[in-house]
Amino acid sequence: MTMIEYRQPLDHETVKVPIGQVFVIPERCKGCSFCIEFCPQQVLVESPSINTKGYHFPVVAQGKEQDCVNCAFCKLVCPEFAIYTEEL
Amino acid sequence: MTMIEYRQPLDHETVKVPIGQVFVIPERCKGCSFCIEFCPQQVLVESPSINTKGYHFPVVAQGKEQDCVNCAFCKLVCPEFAIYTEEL
Amino acid sequence: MKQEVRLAGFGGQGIILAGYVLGRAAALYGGKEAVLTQSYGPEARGGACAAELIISDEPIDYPLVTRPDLVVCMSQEAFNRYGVDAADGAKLMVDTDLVPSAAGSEWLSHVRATHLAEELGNRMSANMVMLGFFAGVTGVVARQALEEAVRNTVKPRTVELNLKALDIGFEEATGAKR
Amino acid sequence: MKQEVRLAGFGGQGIILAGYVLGRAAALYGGKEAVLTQSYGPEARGGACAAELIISDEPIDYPLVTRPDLVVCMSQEAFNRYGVDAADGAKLMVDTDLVPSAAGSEWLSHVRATHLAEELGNRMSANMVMLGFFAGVTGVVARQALEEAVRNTVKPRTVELNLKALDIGFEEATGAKR
Amino acid sequence: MSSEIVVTEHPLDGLLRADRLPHIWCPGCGLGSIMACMANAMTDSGLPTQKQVVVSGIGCTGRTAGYLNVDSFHTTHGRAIPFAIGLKLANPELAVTVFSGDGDLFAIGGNHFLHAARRNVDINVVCVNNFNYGMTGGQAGPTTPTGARTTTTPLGNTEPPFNLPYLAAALGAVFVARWTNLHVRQLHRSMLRALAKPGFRFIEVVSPCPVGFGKSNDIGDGLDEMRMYRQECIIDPDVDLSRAAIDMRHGSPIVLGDFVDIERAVFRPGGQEEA
Amino acid sequence: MSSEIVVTEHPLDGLLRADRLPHIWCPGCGLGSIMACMANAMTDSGLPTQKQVVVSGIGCTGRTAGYLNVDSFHTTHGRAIPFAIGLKLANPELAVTVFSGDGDLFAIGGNHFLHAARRNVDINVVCVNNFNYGMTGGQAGPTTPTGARTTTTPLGNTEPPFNLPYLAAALGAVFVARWTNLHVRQLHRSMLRALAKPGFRFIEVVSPCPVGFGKSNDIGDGLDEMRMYRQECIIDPDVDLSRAAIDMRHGSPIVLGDFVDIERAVFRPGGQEEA
Amino acid sequence: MVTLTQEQRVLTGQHFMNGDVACAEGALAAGCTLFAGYPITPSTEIAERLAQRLPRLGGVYVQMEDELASMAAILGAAWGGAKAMTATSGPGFTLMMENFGLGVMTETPCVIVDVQRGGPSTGLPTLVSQADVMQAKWGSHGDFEPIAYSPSSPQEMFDLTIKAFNAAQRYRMPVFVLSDEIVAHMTERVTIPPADTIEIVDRKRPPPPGNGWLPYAPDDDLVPPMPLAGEGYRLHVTGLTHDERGYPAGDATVHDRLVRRLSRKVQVHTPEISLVEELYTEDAELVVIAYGATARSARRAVLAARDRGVKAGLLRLITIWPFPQGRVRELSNRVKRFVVAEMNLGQIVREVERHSRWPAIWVTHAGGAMIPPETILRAMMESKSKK
Amino acid sequence: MVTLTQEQRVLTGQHFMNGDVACAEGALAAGCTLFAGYPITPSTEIAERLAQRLPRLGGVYVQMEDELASMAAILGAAWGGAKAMTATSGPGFTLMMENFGLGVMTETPCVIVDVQRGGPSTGLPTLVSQADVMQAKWGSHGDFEPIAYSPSSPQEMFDLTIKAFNAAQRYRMPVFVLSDEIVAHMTERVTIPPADTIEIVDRKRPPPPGNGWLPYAPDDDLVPPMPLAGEGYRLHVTGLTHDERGYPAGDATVHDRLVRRLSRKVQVHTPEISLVEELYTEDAELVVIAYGATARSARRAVLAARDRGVKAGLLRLITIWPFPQGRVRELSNRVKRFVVAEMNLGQIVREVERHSRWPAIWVTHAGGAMIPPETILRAMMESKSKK
Ligand SMILES: Cc1ncc(C[n+]2csc(CCOP(=O)(O)OP(=O)(O)O)c2C)c(N)n1
Ligand SMILES: Cc1ncc(C[n+]2csc(CCOP(=O)(O)OP(=O)(O)O)c2C)c(N)n1
Ligand code: SF4
Ligand code: SF4
Ligand code: SF4
Ligand code: SF4
Repeated sequence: MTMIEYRQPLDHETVKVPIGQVFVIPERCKGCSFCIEFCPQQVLVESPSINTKGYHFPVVAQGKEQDCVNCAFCKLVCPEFAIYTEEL
Repeated sequence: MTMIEYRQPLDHETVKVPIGQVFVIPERCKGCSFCIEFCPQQVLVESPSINTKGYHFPVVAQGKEQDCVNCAFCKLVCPEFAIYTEEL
Repeated sequence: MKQEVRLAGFGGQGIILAGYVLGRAAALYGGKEAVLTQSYGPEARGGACAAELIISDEPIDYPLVTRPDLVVCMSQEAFNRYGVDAADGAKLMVDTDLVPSAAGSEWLSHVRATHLAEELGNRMSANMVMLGFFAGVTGVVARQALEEAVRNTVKPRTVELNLKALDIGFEEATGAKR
Repeated sequence: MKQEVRLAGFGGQGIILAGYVLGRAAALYGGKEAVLTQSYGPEARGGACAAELIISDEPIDYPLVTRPDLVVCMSQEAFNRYGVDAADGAKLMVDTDLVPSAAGSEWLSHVRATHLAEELGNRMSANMVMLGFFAGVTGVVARQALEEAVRNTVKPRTVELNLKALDIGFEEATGAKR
Repeated sequence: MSSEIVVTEHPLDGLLRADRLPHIWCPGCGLGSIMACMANAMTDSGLPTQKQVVVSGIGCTGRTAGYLNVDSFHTTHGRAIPFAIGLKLANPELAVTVFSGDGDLFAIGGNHFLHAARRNVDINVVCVNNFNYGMTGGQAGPTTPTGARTTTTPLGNTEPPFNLPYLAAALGAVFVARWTNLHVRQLHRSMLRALAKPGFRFIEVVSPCPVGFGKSNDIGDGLDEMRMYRQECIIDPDVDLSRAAIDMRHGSPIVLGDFVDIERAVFRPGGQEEA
Repeated sequence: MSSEIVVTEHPLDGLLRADRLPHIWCPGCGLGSIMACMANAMTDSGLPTQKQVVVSGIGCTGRTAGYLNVDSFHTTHGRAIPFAIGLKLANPELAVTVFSGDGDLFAIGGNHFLHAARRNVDINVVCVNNFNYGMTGGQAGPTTPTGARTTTTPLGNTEPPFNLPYLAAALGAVFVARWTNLHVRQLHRSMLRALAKPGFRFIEVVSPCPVGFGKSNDIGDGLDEMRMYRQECIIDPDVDLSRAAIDMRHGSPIVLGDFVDIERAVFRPGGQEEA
Repeated sequence: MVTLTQEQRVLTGQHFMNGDVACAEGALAAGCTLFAGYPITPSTEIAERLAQRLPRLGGVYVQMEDELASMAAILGAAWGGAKAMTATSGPGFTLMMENFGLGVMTETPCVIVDVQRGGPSTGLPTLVSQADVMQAKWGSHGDFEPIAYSPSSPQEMFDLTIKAFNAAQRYRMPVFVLSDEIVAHMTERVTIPPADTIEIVDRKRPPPPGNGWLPYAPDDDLVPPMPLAGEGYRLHVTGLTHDERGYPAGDATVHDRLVRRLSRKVQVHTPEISLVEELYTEDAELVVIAYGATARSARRAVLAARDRGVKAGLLRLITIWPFPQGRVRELSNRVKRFVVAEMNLGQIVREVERHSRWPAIWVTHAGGAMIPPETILRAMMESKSKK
Repeated sequence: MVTLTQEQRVLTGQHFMNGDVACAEGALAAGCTLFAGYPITPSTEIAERLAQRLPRLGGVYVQMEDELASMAAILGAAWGGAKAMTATSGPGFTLMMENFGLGVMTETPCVIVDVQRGGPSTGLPTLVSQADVMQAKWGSHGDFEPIAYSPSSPQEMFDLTIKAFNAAQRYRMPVFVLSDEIVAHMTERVTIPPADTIEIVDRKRPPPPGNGWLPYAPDDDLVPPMPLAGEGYRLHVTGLTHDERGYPAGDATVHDRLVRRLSRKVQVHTPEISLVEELYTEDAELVVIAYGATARSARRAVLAARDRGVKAGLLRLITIWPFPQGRVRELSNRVKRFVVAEMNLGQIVREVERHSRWPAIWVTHAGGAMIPPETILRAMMESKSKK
């Protein structure tokens, strides 16, 4: 099994990691779930509602509001430029 | 320096080698001298006369009438299909 | 008698297959002339998609649908685009659950094709439910012709499922709002 | 006044260069119009080769030589092929040593161009010997024009040699059999 | 600190022709991810945006030129490389990236790749390998793995595919890498390295085409194919490249890495002396 | 026993279109020697002459098809390989040899070589490398050694040439060799080996073009270039092919040999089951 | 030599098929044994169909690396004994032109299907045009006289593909089927007749090898019989100008004779090759000339004009090349006006004008959509009123 | 951006040069900075000359792997700011046609020289023809309106190459020089004027980036100004049908508008572009129309006919495309007959016939040798006597 690389300090288990804010552009999303599946912190879930095209875009899961480490993986992997994060 | 390969018995110094007869088609010759230069026995020389195109074709050198070993190198190297040998 | 039909939805719903079955039914088993055209092009990928048919008793020259008489919408997007055809006098049929904005409209025919297909155990059969419904409502082709077309079109192991879905659609048509 | 010239020999003799110098002399320094054409094609490789010129006081339309007035042969093959031009009234010049079959013929001009070039120390100058001879015999272009053309055509370090060869040819022409 | 914030603009929009979004690519297609990496790398490279040029051929991947908001050229099928060479030779200040599909670059365009790599022309080539011709509907191409089904190999492909990194390396490319659209972080870094080097640079990016290759081979959607990458890929920059061909029959791994990073005299046109 | 006997026919005349001799090739050109080896190999191969086919592209080498008295096809520039593939697939009984120039096969025709080798199509390819485009008068091509002068590289070629045996081997050719027109004995044997094998076979034959490459590079006539081969060539079948590029600048040797002889599944068209 | 199993080769019966698939079935019905191609919209379904069908019949489907290779491969295949075919569209058609020329020069039978889409360049890859019509006549360097069929329906995609194979064999040359995106992608009823009722033409075969037979010496019909590789003829086949032995001959006279014969072998057979369909031309004063998909609009327009009392007629070109100049000349003596409708900026209308006595009415559109019947009708009515 | 040193760029003075070399010098005089090509007889000397000259001037000579690449490279180069050129002959010309189409669609200025030789296919590689004339108009899929110059002498190879560069810049398109083997290989006096007397046209430049300027919005002359890569315009250039922003638009209306404009931008400028030379046409009853090398034979024939008391004239086409239809129409109202002489089986004669009121006399030959003046004269005299 391959290593997908996330940007993490080597000692990320002990050191405080940056906290990220997730931004979403729902209308751009085509519901591929890449961001949801591959978020290292499993921060994202499908929205209950759909966008006008009928896709479930990503939202931050309940209880995970503090879990985004701003690794920006979702920003890179999203094929639709529909999600990104910023350091808080 | 490379090895050009001639067909010779490994023990050709001691064993009787086949003796070849040289055949020439003078009108085909364009005088490149490949056969003359690379004949392993140095059997050939330029003819004194020229063919209609003005080229000196190969002839067997005086005193070399018995030296052709029928290796057929001249037959393969002649670009003009102007020379070959046969075993006597 | 000539009728122009437009089946619209999105990629993956089997819209083109439904159009093909309808055309085949008309042309090979229904004693009619039929021509099927469809949207092509990269812009159509995964997005809107439509099958268009002309079904006629006479040979068909110009093959493109210009003013559809019968329109089926299996997505909101399709309805947004083709709902206006009704203004031109077209009869509209929609999959109720997929076209929320048409909910409750009296001037068109509703069927919960996808829902019924799910009940049948295969969401992918919604196209056949819709086709049965369409045929039942419009009578454009005979039921047997459609069944024959299904039998000769889909993979053998899915024939039964598809015929069942067709049935369900026809049954719905009996009680459908006109 | 219009003259058609054919220079013929084999590849490597500098026939084309001679033709070029002649044409250039006429067109740039001799106050004439001139056009040069030549044989191309794989069949010409290493074999027969010809430069053909039209030199005229008037603008030249059709550029190809059809009935040469002046023919130079620098090989037996060329002579075999173009000797017949004489029948059409062409004046012929041959390199004596290269055209054995023409030896002793009174009706053409002989010059031992290659031999003279060898005496000069460079066999490759036979073309210029021949050109000098040709110009001396025919007067088609002025000597100065030819010299000017040589100076502006060949590599600087070979100018002298080529001019010398030209000279020798001119001198030969004075005593040449007509 | 909070749940997601809904917005309408994306930080990369400046490098995109945002007015053309959504792009035409299918849901689950990997092309968008790879373009995102490219856009990030272009931004992060420090090269002036004005001097960065993207050239594409024809295909789904070829549409990239139409979405990146730099001078971009969408040429003919297979000819992106020679077009890019013309651009670069006419204006050596330009940083030229060819971004195109495996079919475009290696089926119809193979010869230009061959010669550009041999010459070590100063261009950067990103090739998205989705194992088939996506744009025309999923036919086999020269990267289709042996045994795979496509619309033109209904009984399974009988041909062996190119081993692209090996080929590029054998031809003398100065930078050679392979990643997937799942390995976006590494890909982004690999692109940065490529952008920073002179000479002929080559990055293969394996990517799902769910409506073509995925569908024909029962892989499922794009997400499923990416799960497969997670399963099957290994990172080994030191692999013997002759063994890095992609063969899906035997469950052999897809080897990833930045494989080659060498220096070699960059092409300058015939007769021009080095500056 | 005697001096030479003057005759008017040659034992190979049956395999030649003798009515077309002399051929158009220049005095000192190596093409005739190589064709002689080919004619000998075809005769000695034991393959029925009637089933042997030669396909050439355009160039001096390409004229070979016109001199060999077998079914022979002189196609368009660069397209000998795909034409040959069509022939072979339509009639698998034919033994098809492509005989063409380095420019034909690797400049304009490079892509077809690439794909035919990858697929392991069952054809035999003989490429005469004279380091330039002979037919058009000695321009540089993709095999012209770095530094060499030609009519289009008056200041010396700035490009590195292809290393043909390495390329062929990297693409999976099952038989790969390099000889010169001086090594006629080995070449003849190499051709025999190639003719006896199925799959994609490749022989590069280095050969003088005295009026083109020879003249521009002050090598002299054909004989002089062959003397150079005698001087500069070494036979090393086990050489690391990545180091077998021909580089005339550094007096490095030209490595010769039968380099590759392997087995690999031969191409059968898509979907056809193995017989 | 590759041959096909007969079972399932001809799918006798009625089908609801699109034009591309019908074309593929027509090829099989004509005896096509080898397809070499490269995918391109909107012709790809031809390749896909044959990729499914040919291997199962023992034939060869081979996908080449590009269109240059595809065209070269079918020429090679033809000499290996195959009935060979390729299919493409605009950009690929352009790339095939060089080896098409080799096919002309070497008299190699094969079939090239071009499904026209919007050009120039990549243009409109998924949308219709008819703008490659002149290219079929002039797209390769040098002079030649092509044969090109123009189907108006899936049924004709089937029928005319068979005719194209037969013409290729009969006249020994590459033959075009010039289709368009509309006809290729529309689905209609296609009737496939029993195999034994389908006329199949095979190439003329030469006498057995060895009697001084000249491979490029034409018979009275100007077509030489065709030997195959591997039969012992020791052929030489070259794209260079060649004499009757097939040997290169760098000579103006040989060249002129050869190139003229290659054109004349089509010209003299124009009466057999040329196909048109006429509607109401007997008494027409206004004749619409159209072909391919546009002919379907034209038909509707003509019928509508008749409804309006206009003496309109339709001349539908089924073969575009050789252009049916005789018929156009005849009609031009009788009718008052030609209206030429085509999805390009005016191509066949130029031929019409050359062979008629007055300028024609041009109804043109660069492509992307069919010309609606109304547009043609309007042009007809306007020309009437101007009269 | 690559620029040339001015010293030695224009070899002002008198020269004795062949047509190919004169063409190369014309290119340099016109400001050519980049040549990309692939050798082919009989155009190779153009490449060879530029391989010698360009690098020494700081320009770029690049030999590509084939003609496909050569054509693509000069398009790229043009967007990089080069005045770019390639040169080829028949088979290579055919291979360039696909990317020529891209040049048309993207409005990319560049020059393509085709030195015509005998075709089809490899034909007669070293001998003359004029059989690519229609190919220049129809050789790429889709509709377009080319510009093609036809030189009759080395001097014109120089002069018209300059004009071709200028037209390419002015109308933003690939422009052809259609030469032939005779003119390319014959050596004559060529006069090169002082650099500052040579008119050089540069492409129209757009306003600075950033003000919503639309890269494919044409000016009144139907030609859009041309930005370059690297200037900050963030251009998108595509061979797909595109709108005025340059963005793909898969739409029939956009397509028709675009393709028509691309043709019309040439058509409306035909008066400026079109060049003919006339001899004795004022009172001629019989006019010979010819171009390129054949015009030299025609001139001789016309002079000979005048000697015989025939009121003959010559219309020499210096631009073949756009075809000077206006002038032909005018003449056709006055003269009794056109004799069209060309080294092909009848190409431009078809255009002549379309624009004149009666069939022309065809004097044709497939190529390999010039048409002798006598042949043209005979045709003239016969047409007189038949009259
Ligand atoms: C000359 C030519 N031939 C064929 C095509 C059709 N065509 C368009 S894209 C494509 C292949 C695309 O495959 P790839 O390059 O792998 O890109 P993808 O769509 O998979 O991203 C083909 C064959 C074309 N446009 N031009
Ligand atoms: C499409 C095309 N482009 C260019 C040419 C011109 N041409 C003929 S042979 C040749 C190259 C020959 O070189 P090579 O293949 O090395 O063979 P050689 O003559 O050296 O034996 C070229 C460029 C052509 N015939 N066709
Ligand atoms: S990766 Fe992008 S397109 Fe995919 S689900 Fe997430 S936001 Fe939507
Ligand atoms: S090798 Fe042949 S051509 Fe050369 S000199 Fe000997 S006989 Fe003559
Ligand atoms: S067809 Fe394949 S490659 Fe193309 S956009 Fe869709 S998923 Fe992506
Ligand atoms: S040009 Fe060169 S390759 Fe051609 S025949 Fe002459 S020596 Fe041989």
